[in-house]
Amino acid sequence: MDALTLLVVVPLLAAGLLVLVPATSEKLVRWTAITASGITLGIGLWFFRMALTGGEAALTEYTAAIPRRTWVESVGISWSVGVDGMSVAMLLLNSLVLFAGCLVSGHAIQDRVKEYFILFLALGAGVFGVFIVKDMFFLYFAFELAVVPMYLLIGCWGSPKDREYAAMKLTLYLTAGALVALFGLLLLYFETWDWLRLADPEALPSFHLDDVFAASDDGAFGVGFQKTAFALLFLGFATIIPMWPLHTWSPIGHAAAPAAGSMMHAGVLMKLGSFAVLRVAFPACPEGAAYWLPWVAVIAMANIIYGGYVAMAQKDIKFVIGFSSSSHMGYTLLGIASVTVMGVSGAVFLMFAHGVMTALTFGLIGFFYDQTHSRYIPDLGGLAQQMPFVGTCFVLATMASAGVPGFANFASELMVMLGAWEAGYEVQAVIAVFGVVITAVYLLRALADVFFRARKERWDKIKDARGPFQRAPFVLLILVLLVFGMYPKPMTDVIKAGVEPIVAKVQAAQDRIARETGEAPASRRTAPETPAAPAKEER
Amino acid sequence: MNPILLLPEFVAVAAALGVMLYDLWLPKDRKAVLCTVSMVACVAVFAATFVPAVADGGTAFGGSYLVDGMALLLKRLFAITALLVFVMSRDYVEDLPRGRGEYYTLCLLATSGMLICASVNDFMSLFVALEVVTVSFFVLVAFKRDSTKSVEAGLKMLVIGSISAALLLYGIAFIYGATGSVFFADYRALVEAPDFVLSTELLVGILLVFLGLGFKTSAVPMHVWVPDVYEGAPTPITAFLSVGSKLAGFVLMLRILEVFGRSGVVADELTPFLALIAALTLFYGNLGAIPQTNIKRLMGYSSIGQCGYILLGVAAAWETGISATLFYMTAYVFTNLAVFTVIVYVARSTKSHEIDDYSGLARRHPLLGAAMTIGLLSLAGVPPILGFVGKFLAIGAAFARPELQWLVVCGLINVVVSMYYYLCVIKRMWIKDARHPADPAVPRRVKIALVVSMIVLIGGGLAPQLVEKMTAPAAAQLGLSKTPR
Amino acid sequence: MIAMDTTFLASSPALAALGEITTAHYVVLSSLIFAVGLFGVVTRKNAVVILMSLELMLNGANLAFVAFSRQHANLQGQVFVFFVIAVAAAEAAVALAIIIALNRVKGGVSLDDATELKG
Amino acid sequence: MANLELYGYVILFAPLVATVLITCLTLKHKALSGWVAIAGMLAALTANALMAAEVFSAEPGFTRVYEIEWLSAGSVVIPFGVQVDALSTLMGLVVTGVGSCIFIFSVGYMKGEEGYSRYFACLSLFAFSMLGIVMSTNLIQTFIFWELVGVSSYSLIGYYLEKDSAVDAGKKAFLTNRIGDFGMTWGIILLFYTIVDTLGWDRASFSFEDLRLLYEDTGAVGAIMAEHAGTLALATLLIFTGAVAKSAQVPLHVWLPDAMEGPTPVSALMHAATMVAAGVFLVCRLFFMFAPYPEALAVVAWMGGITAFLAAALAFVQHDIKKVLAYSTLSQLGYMVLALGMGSPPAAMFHLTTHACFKALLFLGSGSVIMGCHHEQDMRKMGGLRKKMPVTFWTFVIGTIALAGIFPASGFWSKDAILGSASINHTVPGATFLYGVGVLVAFMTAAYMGRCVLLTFFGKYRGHAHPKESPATMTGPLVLLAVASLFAGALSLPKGISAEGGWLERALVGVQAAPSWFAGVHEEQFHLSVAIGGTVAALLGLFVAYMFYGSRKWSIDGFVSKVGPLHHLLEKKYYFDEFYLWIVREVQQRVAVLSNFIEVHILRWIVDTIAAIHRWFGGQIRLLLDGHLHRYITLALLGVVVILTAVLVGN
Amino acid sequence: MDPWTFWLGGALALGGGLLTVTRRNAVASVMWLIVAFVGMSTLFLGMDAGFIGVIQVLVYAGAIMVLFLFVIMLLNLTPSGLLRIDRPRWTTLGLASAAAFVALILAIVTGGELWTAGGGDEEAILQATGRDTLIEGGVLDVADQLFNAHVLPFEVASVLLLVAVVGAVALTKRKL
Repeated sequence: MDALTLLVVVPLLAAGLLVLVPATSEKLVRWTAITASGITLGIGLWFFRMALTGGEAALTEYTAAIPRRTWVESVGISWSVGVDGMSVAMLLLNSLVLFAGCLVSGHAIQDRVKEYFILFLALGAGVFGVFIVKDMFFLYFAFELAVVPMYLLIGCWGSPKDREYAAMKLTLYLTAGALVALFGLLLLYFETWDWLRLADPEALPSFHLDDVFAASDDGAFGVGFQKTAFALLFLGFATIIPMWPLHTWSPIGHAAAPAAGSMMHAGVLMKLGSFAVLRVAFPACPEGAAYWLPWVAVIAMANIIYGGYVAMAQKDIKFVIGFSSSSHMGYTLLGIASVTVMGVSGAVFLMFAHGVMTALTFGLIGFFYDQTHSRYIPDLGGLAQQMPFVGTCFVLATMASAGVPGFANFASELMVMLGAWEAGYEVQAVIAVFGVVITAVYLLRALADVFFRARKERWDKIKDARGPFQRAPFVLLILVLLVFGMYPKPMTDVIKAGVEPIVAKVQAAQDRIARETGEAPASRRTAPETPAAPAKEER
Repeated sequence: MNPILLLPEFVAVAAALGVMLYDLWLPKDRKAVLCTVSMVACVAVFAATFVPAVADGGTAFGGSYLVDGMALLLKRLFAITALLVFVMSRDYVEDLPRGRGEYYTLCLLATSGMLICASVNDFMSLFVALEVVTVSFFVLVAFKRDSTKSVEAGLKMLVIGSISAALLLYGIAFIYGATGSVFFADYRALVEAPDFVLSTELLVGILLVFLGLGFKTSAVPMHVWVPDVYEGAPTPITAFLSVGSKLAGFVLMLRILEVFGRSGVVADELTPFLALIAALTLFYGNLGAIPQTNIKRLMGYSSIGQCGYILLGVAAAWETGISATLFYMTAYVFTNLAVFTVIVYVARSTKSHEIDDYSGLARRHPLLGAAMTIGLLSLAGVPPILGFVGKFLAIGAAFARPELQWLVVCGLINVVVSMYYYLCVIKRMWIKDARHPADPAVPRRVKIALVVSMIVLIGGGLAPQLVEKMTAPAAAQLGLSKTPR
Repeated sequence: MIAMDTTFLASSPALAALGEITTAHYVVLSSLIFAVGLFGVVTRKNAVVILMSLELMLNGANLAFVAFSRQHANLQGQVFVFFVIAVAAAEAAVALAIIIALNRVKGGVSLDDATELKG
Repeated sequence: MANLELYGYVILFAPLVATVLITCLTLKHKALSGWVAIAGMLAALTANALMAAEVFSAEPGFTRVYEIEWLSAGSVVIPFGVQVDALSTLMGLVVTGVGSCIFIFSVGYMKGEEGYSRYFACLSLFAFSMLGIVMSTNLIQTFIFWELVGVSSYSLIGYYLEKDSAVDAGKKAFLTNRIGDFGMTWGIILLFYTIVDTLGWDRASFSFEDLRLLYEDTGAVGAIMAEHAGTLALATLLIFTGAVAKSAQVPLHVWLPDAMEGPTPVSALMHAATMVAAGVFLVCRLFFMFAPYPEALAVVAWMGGITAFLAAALAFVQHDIKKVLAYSTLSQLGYMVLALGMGSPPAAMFHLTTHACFKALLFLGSGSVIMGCHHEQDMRKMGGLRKKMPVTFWTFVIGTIALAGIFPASGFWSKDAILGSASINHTVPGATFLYGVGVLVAFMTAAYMGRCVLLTFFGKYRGHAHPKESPATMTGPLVLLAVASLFAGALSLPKGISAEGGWLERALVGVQAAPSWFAGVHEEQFHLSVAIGGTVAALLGLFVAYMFYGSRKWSIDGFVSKVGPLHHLLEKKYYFDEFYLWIVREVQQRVAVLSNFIEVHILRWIVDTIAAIHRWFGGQIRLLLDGHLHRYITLALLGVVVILTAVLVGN
Repeated sequence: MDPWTFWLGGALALGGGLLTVTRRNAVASVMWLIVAFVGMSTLFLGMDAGFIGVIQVLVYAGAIMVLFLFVIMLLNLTPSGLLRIDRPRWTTLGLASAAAFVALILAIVTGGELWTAGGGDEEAILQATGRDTLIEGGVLDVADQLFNAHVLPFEVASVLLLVAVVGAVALTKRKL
């Protein structure tokens, strides 16, 4: 079994083992989960190392060596996995957050520990699945697998006030989004089948992305088709990004979830959408992407500015962070929309950085919320004095979120801005730069009101994170942020290598459109010369 | 003439007679033996389908009886259904004041009717076999004759059932009038003839037959009995009804689709018709389920909704669509029976079918909670559970036909709607605090059945090819179009 | 079997139209009988009468079968009617049993007695 | 010369290592933390001194750049490294030198504080950030450390994190700087892509050296100018916005007075000596960009002049000793910016250096006073400390003399250089007026500092504590800095006093000489008239202060009542804070509330309504089956008929 | 075909049916239903379906209707009127849908030529089916069919009757 499949199998297997473990031996349950997630972290790091030392070539080689395992032959489902630079970054992110989440949950979760970890690991497996599969069926499969455990995680272990509403909304919203994307995936699937049957009338259909891309490269997808398919895929996946105005599930979902739930949700789950867009929609429908992305760049502004201002009006710390996430995802959208190596790499890097940062933030909020049982900012205050360690970590997390250099977030946001400008989205880039100011406003306000100011007696009994186990997850995440923030080149090189071919495809489509319409492209990018087949005429 | 093909039916009927007679000798407190006998009979039926002479397929009774891949698959499913129904019936029947022997006898007779349904190859056998199932269920639904609800449910099912039987009959009459035969073999020859012209009479006949079968499958507009009857009937019977009876209806639908749908002309007429029904059924069932407070009633509406999804695959009417339908039906058997098993045993301790009484079930009884959760999620179509793959394949098959894409949109909308009400139940089980302190006592037999069901559901969800290897050849054997357009 | 001299009908065109009985006539008649049954089912609330109406509906179908049997000159339609009668008998037996049970628990056989299940 | 790279990185990273060590290891051991930080700083100082020895002995214009690739994507490469030249070495010396003093001072000043280790960690982090700016090779790297400086400033201003005022001041500082950073980021990107648009990707770079070479290439700049003259000017001014915020120029000056909420050594180090000077430093670094634009330089000059004057006026009405110094700092920064606008970066750097010494001295002196008075900062509750704290007093007086610009203290020379540059400038519109403002500010400086000294050290003690002299760790740095304040002027004695002119100017030739075709450059000359004018103004200022506060011959109350509205305006700090508060409360918060309204009452409502519609339909469908069998039958029949008709008619 | 039997039997069947569904007294309904069955039988006989015509009377009118009568007596039903029109909209709709059903069938039947063209003509039938004589549904003929071509449904019907027996017992027997 290849190491990629292991990433899915290990958490699932651990979840299966946990079913057999008696619910009373909580310690065993916790250790099983931590071990499993630790193994995935090891694999994640191993892949990262492979990407670092061998570059994209090593990843491609590794992917090529993995056979397609036929699953359901008649409809063309196969278990086939692969990595590129982009997914390596995401794998590392997920394994980090999963591991940290397990550690955080290790002491935070006291009720129904066994069920909790089963669901948590299933969620992790689902996310890994999305990041590695190259089969559209399993893409959707893993996507849903990642969404639904979230319902119970929020519902059972979330904060009692709004968990039912939040969990339901999140699950239904994301499922609806996934179904819209499914519509797009099926469009691709059947169009690909038509293409396959051109060569061989007896050909079976295939969900495999390589086949889809081959069809796309061959010009099997007409321009109109690509526009439709891309719109569907993007809308569907954008729900989970979450793109404005499809974001309303997200803040309340963050707010209601338990610490590790929020960590996974904000840290990883929200990245599935943008990842899937890059993984599927871009290479499959480059012309569609070229057509729609300018609009996305506009909507990204709504994300950044609107998200920021709504966050400013919040009184609940988790809502502040929740809306800040949706604001930050605006940068991801902008980076994706820029279709430049700089911008898209920045977007992926931001997905990584934001994932780690927000996991850290929610882990910390969860840590004090478990003791205060209040997220209402005016109730809190002066917590740094009872919990200096958590306070320090929170300051660091806030700084990372506010885009302070030294943290990976800064580098990635800078890349997005540069990329956006490179793509000719000058106005958007300036607004994005301004968004950083807004971010700082509400984050610093929240930080000050929660952790600083006069000590409050009602919180005197609160304890700081003690011992290596409570501190390890936070330290781990901070270190990651700092390391890649101080020296982002390793990460960006890995990501860049994965992003380049995808971007080249869409850029080629852009150039084609520009040639056809005779207009000079607004983008000032240096166009990589990659030959791509012209799109077929409208059928 | 090859009567050995009927071995499963023989076993079932013989077991029914045996149970009926054995009942006379058994003292009142030992009637549970009958359950064991019935379960053994089900296993025997299941085994009988693997006897080479049966498994090889063929026709009997001058072409009235046909064993092909689909028939075998369905027979196995019916055997499993009956087995699981008996598993959950045992304690339930022990609680009944009377008629235990008759209960098992009727169940076995209904099973035999279903087994025949899977194999019928002319309209006469179809009608009579179908009536065997229907009439058995009239009795079984009203079986708790002291309960007003049960009898009322029986009456309602009876009236709607008879009307639909009359419609079916009228449809058959039209088909007979248009073709001069009741044998499917003749129809196949007819529609495959190059000079075949579809007359309105024949079309109306086929449509009426589908509408009449809609009663069994709980498709709009013949679904009206479903919620009331599901609520009023004894719970194991509701389970049997929701799976066995429905699948019998669907296998007949598929059979008729196979017979007439091999002609493109007929298929072109049937597709919009089935799509319309599927859409109405989807919306009716799933929207109607939202405000329900009684779990059996909810499952009634859910059953209507599920019918809509199966119809989605039927409407697609090409090979993969039928394969998807069969897959869906297979998943549905395990899913729904797991859910109903839980319902039976929860009701034994709470004496209630209110959804609110499921509060805290996941904590109170993790096994029941897990089975119910997995079952409901499977119905909702969530990976990695078998139901998800079924739904995916059905939607995908319908999607393949551009004229059905609007129906796919309806299906997708209803995935979300259905997820809502299934999650509402799950919410109570997992999130709410228990209202009943009593822990349901679950015998080992049921535990095993539940665990096996869960393993099948999840294992099948992770490795759907295991199921697909059974459904795809069965669908391929029907000889429908291999490509969607 | 019943042979009557009908030649006189031919003497008048109007009567000739009456005299030319095609299968379609039977089918229309059958649908009318079917509809009468439906009418009964819809309008009556006595369960027994509803049952009778159902029998009428089945008879409507039977008529069509026999007419088609004659048209196609094969006996399948008639055999079918035989089975329909058997089914009707079985159904009637069970139906009456249910009605008796209903009468036992409700003290009446009106459909108004059976409205407990709803929603 | 190979060692230069090593020196550079040691300067840069030694404080960071100290930060990491303190955070990870010595949080619990307070004393150790302090010494680790000092060790880090001294290491940087040593390296810097060694570097200085090499750099200043090399030929003028000596520049070495050591870079690695920090990030690259597409055609954009962002490097990271150290740039070793006179400017960075000088600035580094200021930072490490003053910094070392202040670190040592802090050991005494912060004794017994709970967050002692945290304090030193943050202080070291600040040193790292500041040195990062100093050593930076490119715009992005500068921006990185620019922001980091803001962060460390935030953490130190808000050091007393249980105090609301401190927390809010930190926030204010951070956000005000963010606004500047916004402009700066925009400017950097705009600059980069403007070059890309005209000259292509090959010439575009973030590196100072590349940019400088580009600007020296008249053809290249001409090409840009031809197409994007306005854009380039805009980019330059946007980058200047960053400097405006960091160097607290009007209108982004509001954070600096509030920043005095931090511990006094912090005020001394960051908000007087080094961090606020970063803006000036940056403009020096990028002077070649400003030089081609007289308009840009005019903006800079006017901004400096206005700030110098407005801040000086505000210093008169302060009662908090640190606030007086804070406004004084603003005013002096205005001076430096004025010098930049007048086209004389060496003068600005000169004043920056001397100012760093004497302002740090003054702040530390005030810290000593505050500590002596048991954390009393209000000058009205001081007085007569001359006897009780003699060392502090004398050093403070030296600092005051230097600040007032009285011969021969360092301030005299540097201020003279600035006024001199203003007096001879012809390119800036209203240069003469600005020169007048400069002289006026010199007068005001002397006056308010006189007021400060008189109120603090003379007269009778008006407080309730028992002031006494501070310990040696505190007075030691005071003495050191006092010496430096007195003699730093020697760094750049102008032509006419010394033979070959200002050493500093010669060392910084690379900064100024870059755009050789720029006509506004002038040589530092000693102008007796300017020197006399400045000195007279200062002495006059001291005299006025004495009349009001020393001899009390003139009544301060009477004076105030005469200029009532003016006084009120000063007390309200020209209503800047009110204006910003109004923006925050009335504009920003309203937008936020409006957005939240949209979120809750429109977007969320839409989603919930969609759900509600489904539920409503569900309820209606449920009503269809009301239990009456007739209705069921009717429904079914109706369904059959409708469906059949639909299908048949549909054909 | 034979118009006399058609009109007579049709009138009996339809009239009997209408009266069945409109009588207040259930016993009267049964009686009228028997009349209708006799009419049906007439129709069958008119179409040479002797066996069916006979068992229509024997089984239906004779056995099943007697069962109905027994039950009505057993339940001691009081006369009930037409449905009380408490939801006129639904009743009207129900009636309308019944009428629409007939109209639909009528439209189909008259629209097509399958069952009208020479349908009544003996020669036409013979020509179309290629037979020498029209079929006669005598006992022997039907039995031949029943036990050869249609033995499977026949066997299944026995299961059905068994179901009915067991079911009726299970539902009604007092002591079980």
